[in-house]
Amino acid sequence: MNLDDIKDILELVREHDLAEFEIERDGLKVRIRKAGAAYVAAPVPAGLAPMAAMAPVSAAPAGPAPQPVDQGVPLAVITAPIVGTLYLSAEPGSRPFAEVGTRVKKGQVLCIIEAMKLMNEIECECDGEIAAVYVDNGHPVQFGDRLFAVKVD
Amino acid sequence: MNLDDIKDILELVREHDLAEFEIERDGLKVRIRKAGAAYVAAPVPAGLAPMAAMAPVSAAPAGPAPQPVDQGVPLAVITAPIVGTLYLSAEPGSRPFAEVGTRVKKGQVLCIIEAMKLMNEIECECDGEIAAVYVDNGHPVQFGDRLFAVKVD
Amino acid sequence: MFKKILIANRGEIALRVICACREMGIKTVAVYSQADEHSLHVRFADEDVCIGPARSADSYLSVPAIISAAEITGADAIHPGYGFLSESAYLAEVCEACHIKFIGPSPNVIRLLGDKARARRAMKKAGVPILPGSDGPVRGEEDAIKIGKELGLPLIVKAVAGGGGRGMRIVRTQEELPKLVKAAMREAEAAFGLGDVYLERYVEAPRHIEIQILGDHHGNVVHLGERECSVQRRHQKLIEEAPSAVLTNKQRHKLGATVVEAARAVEYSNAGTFEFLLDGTGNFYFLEVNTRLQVEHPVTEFVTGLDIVKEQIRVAAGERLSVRQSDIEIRGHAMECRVNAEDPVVFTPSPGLITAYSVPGGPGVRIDSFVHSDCTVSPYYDSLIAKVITYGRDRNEAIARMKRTLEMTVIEGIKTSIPLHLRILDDPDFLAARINTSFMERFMPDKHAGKNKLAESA
Amino acid sequence: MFKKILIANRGEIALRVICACREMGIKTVAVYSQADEHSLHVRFADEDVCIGPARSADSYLSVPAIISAAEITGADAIHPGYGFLSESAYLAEVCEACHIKFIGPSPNVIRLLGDKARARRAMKKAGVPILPGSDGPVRGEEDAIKIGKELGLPLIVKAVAGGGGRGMRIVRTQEELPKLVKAAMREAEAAFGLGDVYLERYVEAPRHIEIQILGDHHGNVVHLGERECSVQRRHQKLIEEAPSAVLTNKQRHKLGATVVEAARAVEYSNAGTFEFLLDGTGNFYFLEVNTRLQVEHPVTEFVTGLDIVKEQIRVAAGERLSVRQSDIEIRGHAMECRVNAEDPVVFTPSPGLITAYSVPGGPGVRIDSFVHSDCTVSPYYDSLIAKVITYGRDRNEAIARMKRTLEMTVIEGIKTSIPLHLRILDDPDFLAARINTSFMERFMPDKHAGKNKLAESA
Repeated sequence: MNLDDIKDILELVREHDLAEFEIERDGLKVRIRKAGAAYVAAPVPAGLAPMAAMAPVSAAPAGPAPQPVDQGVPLAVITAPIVGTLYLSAEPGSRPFAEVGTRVKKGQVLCIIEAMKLMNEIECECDGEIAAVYVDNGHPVQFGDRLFAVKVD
Repeated sequence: MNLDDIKDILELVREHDLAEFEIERDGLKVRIRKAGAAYVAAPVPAGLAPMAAMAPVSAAPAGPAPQPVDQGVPLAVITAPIVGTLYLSAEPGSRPFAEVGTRVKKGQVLCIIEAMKLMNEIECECDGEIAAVYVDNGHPVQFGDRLFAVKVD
Repeated sequence: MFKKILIANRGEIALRVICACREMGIKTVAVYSQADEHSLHVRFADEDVCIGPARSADSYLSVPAIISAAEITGADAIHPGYGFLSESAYLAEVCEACHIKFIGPSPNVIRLLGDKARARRAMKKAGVPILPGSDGPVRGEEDAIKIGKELGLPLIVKAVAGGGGRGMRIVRTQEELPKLVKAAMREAEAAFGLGDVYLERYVEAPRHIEIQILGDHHGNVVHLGERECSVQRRHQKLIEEAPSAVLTNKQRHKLGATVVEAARAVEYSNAGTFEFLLDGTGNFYFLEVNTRLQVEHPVTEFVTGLDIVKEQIRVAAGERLSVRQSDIEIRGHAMECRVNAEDPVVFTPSPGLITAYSVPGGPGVRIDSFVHSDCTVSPYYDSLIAKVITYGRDRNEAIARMKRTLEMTVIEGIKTSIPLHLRILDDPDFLAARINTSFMERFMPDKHAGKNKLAESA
Repeated sequence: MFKKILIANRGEIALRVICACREMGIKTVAVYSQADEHSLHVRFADEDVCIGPARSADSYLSVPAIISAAEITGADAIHPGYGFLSESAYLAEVCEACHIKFIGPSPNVIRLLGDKARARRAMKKAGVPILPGSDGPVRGEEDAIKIGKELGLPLIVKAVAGGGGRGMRIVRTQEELPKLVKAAMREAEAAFGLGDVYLERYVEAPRHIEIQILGDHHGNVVHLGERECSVQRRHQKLIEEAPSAVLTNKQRHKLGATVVEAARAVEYSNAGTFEFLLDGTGNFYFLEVNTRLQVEHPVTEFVTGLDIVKEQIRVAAGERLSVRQSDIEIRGHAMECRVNAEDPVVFTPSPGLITAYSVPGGPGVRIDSFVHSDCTVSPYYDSLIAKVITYGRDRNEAIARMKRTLEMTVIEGIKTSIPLHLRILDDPDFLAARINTSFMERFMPDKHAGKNKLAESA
């Protein structure tokens, strides 16, 4: 399931005038609910921006809650591919690779995760603009932890 | 399950004018809800005959199923108040206290249950006619077992 | 050997007996009240009989219902478990009359030992140390002073009709004796309409020590060492262990031998427990005999490797005990926590639906329980839902295992006594085995807990 | 002593190690893959780290992920459990480099004993009985005939690159040897692209016997007696027991002493298991050493009263073993059934949601498991869901308890191997302890089971 799949699903949701759509497979769960859809059965989860549902939901322990983002803009969340210690800049004291508002390209280094004394560069998966930084410099991250949100171009 | 499968499902949802559709199989779960669909909390239990509720429901292991009886006639079920061996007549070979069709009065002896060598007379709880005999002569009965059904006058 | 045993009980002990029967190849009959229709003991018995409604008096306490159930299923023996009819001489007698074996002592022995005064005399005669006392009500002030001098101090004045601490006085000097006897008489008269009181030596902060015995019909009696059950609340044991941390081997053998002699003297057969108070200077005082299996028998099974329920069944069937005294060796240390469905602070019962239930395994853990996920704890019966028993090479290991087992136990939907047990397991006095029957007072919610000091353990 | 141990494993063994750590007052770190987020080992560890996706290679088998998890949590030791990285000399080396204690033997010992040829030579030198063999590939027909004469009959021809029975031939007469060697070579060449074969003495219907040892860093090595694991299917053990019904005390002491000597010779520390084949005439042949905790360690814990995992932790922290050889006493009999989430007839895996789970207690029952009601058995990992271990005064009692425990176990929602275990427990040969590594063939669905006769146990 990638961004294109999600776009296709959203097309279908619009076309068929669905109120809700949910799919769950192999540990991945996507749930879409259109703005304005009445929901009777269960309490409405608070603070869930409609578009947030588009982000691949990580099964890892939740990191910081996603910050509110512009409605209607696709959002990609970059998660930690390995466990280790996270560094936001190349060297202590130097400028961070990326901050909120930084324009990023696919393949651009966003941060470094140190595992077994090896520095692993974590690259951006798409072109866009950093919408959120979920992690602090020098802190440990687990596999699947949210690192960055990127407003996709 | 791929996008085409989802499209097919959505077609079916439209065609059949469904409010909701949900499927779950082998770790895959899909749920669809149409905009404007009302949500009904629980299915209404069907087929509960009004008269059946009149019979004291035994929590003991079910005896023979109650035979069909005339609709609209109150039916009382006499259950075993003690555990023991049941006798349908006062002595071996003599006439049974009650058979199907026997007219009975409240307080009339219907059978005997032997417990600890004591013969306990089991009395009818109402006036009416024996509609069913659920037990065999000389057989053990447990507390709560159905003994007779009586069509109440 | 028996072909089919009816178990006149419910809950974990019914399952415990079913386990023993299955291991011995004996068929089982479960009896149940309407409230227990979906219980595991019904599921795992070979046959089952509904014997009455939820109320115990009409089901588990009904001798006719139980005998009838045995007769219609053709059971050749009845195991009464503990509680309910387990110490009913009447049930044992009816069984005899119906040619059904009662798995327990003879009716005569049950009757003798169930009568406190007769039991006391029998034990005294057999050389068992008993609590010095007035052997009946005192006849007035002068009589009380005379008896008080004979007995020595401290003393306790108790109402013959008493209960709940009323009509009780502790006497610490001979001078205050007449005054306190009179006060107790007045209080007893007011409370029970009967002013009779008796005197007994008062044991300060005693330990509760009990000896497990087994006897067969061939004159063999063995003891399986002691259990210490000093952690109790209103005479309800909460934590039991074996062996006691304070008994020397010499004391153990001496008390064990005394009990075995006394059991022989009354021709005791089957399992039984002789309960004692132990005072601070190493003296034992006989309390009573429980003529049945005890809730806490698993701690003895853990340290001896024996199966007490199987031995009960064997000797009831006329076989000899499978062990001699010299075969019995106490190895390691075992502890039992009784997990009750109750509020761990105010002790109110907490029946209801258990939505999640999971207990860890690992070495040295035994769980005797009848509950499971999606099971309802009935409000009709006692609140015991699980016995968690742990074993260790020594007391510290048994405690460490108990702690981690209770910490890793998940019971959701109802309240349980586990948080209370965990507080006890962290108590420095408990860890140092400085316990007595007043120990639990520090965990009681009411500030009038001091009243319990008056009551000795039963 | 360690302050915090990271457990590089999942499932029941992760919980088992957590239990030991809690009893010792050591903090724990659980690592888990995304598939195990809701597992009990995550719930009951003091800290937890997600180390990767469901695929083992990217999570539980990832040395960088595990070392990183230890570093970010400040763990000072890693317990590898069994399976996964438990016999990884590389992980042990990286631990050394990172100043994290690996709870297991030194990397050198793991490497030495992990190499079949080197291990064989080391054992031979230390006086351990080994299976006579060609000590490398045969160089042709004449060489084969010469070696065959030296080794004696029956022989087995095995492909060096072999596996799954291909390139294997059993030789029962010297005449057929050249023909069968050539056939095996052709088959090996076709199957593996390498025609090299070697010869080994063939043991008919052997028993699988293994000796548990423990060693510390002060030169102390003890053995805890043997386990018999002859009931296996395709080298997967299904039922293990201790002691073996066929070993005499003399054999036990002799083999134990030999193994202890060999372990001392290679400076073995921590827990280990020396596996042997036992032929029909009482000869033992060394198979291999497992340089880790075994799945079946609980049967040894039951009969010795020791906690093997705690000993592992103690000796890894530099402490001495808590027991000497003379302290170790085998009491009673223990048996383990591995309950797998699989079809009991055709052995296909059966992962999925467990809707109901309940296991009985009672004396002599230990359950090591990580499942519970409403828990999902993941398809990503091995199918072991519970180890049911029973103890009895003798083998018959252990078997009777195993039977009633499995009969009274409720697992709904998935299929389990329990029906298969119950069939085995009713088998007259099993009851008479007439078992060997071919025993399970009678329970196999495929009629070509004979092929398995070729493969000795590993």
